[in-house]
Amino acid sequence: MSLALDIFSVLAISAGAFFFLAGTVGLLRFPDALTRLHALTKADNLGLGLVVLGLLPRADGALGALKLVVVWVLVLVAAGTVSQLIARVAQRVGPSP
Amino acid sequence: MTLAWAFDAILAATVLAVAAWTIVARETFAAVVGFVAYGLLLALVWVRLAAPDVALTEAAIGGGVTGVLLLGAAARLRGTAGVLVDERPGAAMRLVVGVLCGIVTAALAATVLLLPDPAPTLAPEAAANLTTTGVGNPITGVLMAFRALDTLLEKVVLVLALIGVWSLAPDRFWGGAPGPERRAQPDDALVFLARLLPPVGIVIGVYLLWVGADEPGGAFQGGALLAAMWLLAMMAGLATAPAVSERRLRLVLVAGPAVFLAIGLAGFALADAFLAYPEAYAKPLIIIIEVVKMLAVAATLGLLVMGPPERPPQR
Amino acid sequence: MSEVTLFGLGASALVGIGLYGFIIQPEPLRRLLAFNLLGSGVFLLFGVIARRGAAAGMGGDPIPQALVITGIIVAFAGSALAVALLLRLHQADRGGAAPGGDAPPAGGGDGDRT
Amino acid sequence: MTEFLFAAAGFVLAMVALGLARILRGPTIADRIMAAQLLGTGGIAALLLIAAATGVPAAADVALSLALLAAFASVAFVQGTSGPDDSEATQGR
Repeated sequence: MSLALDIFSVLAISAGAFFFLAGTVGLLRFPDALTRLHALTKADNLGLGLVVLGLLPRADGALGALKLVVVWVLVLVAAGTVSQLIARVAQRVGPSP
Repeated sequence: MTLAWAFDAILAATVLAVAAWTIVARETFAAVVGFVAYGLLLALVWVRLAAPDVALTEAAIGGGVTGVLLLGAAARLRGTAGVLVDERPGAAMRLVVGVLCGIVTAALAATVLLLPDPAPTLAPEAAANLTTTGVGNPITGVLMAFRALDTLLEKVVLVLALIGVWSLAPDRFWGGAPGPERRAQPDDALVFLARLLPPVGIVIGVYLLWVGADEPGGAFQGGALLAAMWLLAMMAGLATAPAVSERRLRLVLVAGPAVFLAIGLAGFALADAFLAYPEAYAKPLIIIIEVVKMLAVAATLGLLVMGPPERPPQR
Repeated sequence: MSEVTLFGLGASALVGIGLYGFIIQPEPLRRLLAFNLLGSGVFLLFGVIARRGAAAGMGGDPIPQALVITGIIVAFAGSALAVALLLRLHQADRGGAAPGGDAPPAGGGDGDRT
Repeated sequence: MTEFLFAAAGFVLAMVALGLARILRGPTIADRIMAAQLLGTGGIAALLLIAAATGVPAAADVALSLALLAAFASVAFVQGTSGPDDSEATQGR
């Protein structure tokens, strides 16, 4: 059982790390601020979610697991709203020169 | 443990690179963004140094309120930077200063490498005496009992700093509210966030205070989070800055050091020394001080960020 | 080299970087920022010393850690006072213009001016 | 397992460092504001991984605070850019 959980953790965390890689590649490669914002908020939040998922079996007790999930939900809600605000700034200042 | 070492090396390199960026960045705004990123990254370093209490403080102060304070100042000073470009020192001067700073760094690095082994530590003493305080978190024990005088004086420093900031207001604004008049901003996304986050933040702040007795956390960390949430509500226009002459506000500000001082003085009668707690009541007394302190810290930090009064008092 | 020593050397470098910025930067606000960097480098050195003192089941010596927490708060109070002085100086330099008069719109910590 | 967690934490942190290097360079102010967002996700992921590897207590509490403060800092950045003269703030590197 513990081995199965470990494999689950490794898979989920690896997938999460892959999405962080994708997000960073997007940041480095995309041409303007709006697309970079897209890469950052989508890929990285998914990556964090997968990392949290992978760490859940290792959390100490139900409270620890709940806290991990709350961290992710909080980041998700904040990122969704803040990216709106950032996108407005990006529109206001125009595309990059 | 080579992978742990690799992680630490990446972390240290990133922190140093961001620190260097805040110095060399051409615009102040970019430098402040770098500074906030630096503060958030430093929290990771503190976790690696097995000091989660400090990590919480550094995140809340370095990444949170100091960043906002500097941002506000940068926005107001915007446009004045160009005037000073001529004063930028020349290459020779920069080289000399660089070499001097390099020497300072080398001396500090040598000190780090030559630190005595085994390292001196007070951890066993703190652990041995922790039971008398009734709290389980050694840092809270140090802050509230073993070195309570430091903490008391620090509370006084916070209030003094706030008096200093307020006293910079022009006479006609004395007693008014800090910050400009609030404009109703129809920025729905921001208002949404400012309605959503503060309740969560208040719960987490109070939670940090509550677990601070036995686990990492405490009044500073909780108070700094509350201050951040207050400022967030204010940025969205959901709350207005209070007038500095308001009596309730001043009571909260003074209550932090005053309650601490009163309990400290009571120590003369009840436990034979200033700031000594009678053993049976140590934990409840510490919790009373911490609750009052958290509110006072939150109010003081928030008001320090808002700055001196800028509106005439309404009479 | 242990991880703790690594962070100790990093903290030394931070002090150097902060000091360099503090001397070189002509703008007062940037100097304040550099000074904060310098301060956090010193705090980190303290943290390294605390970590080395790990004993009695604690990850680090709690006394320096508690002192650093106090130090961070006091450093913030000092920065806030310095920023207030800077802004007042700035107003005075512009001919004592009243705040809220012709000052440029401010954002950041305290939102927008009307 | 511990080694794997360290490796994953180091990898995520390296990604954050690369992204940070890109974002801080700009060119627009909107790019820079993303720095807090990036640390709010990647930094927290690295923190949770490293805490799971070393067993630091209360790492989740630090992560909770970081999540709140990263959002707070982003909002402050956005507010710091508002004003009629932000064309000036977009130039530079």
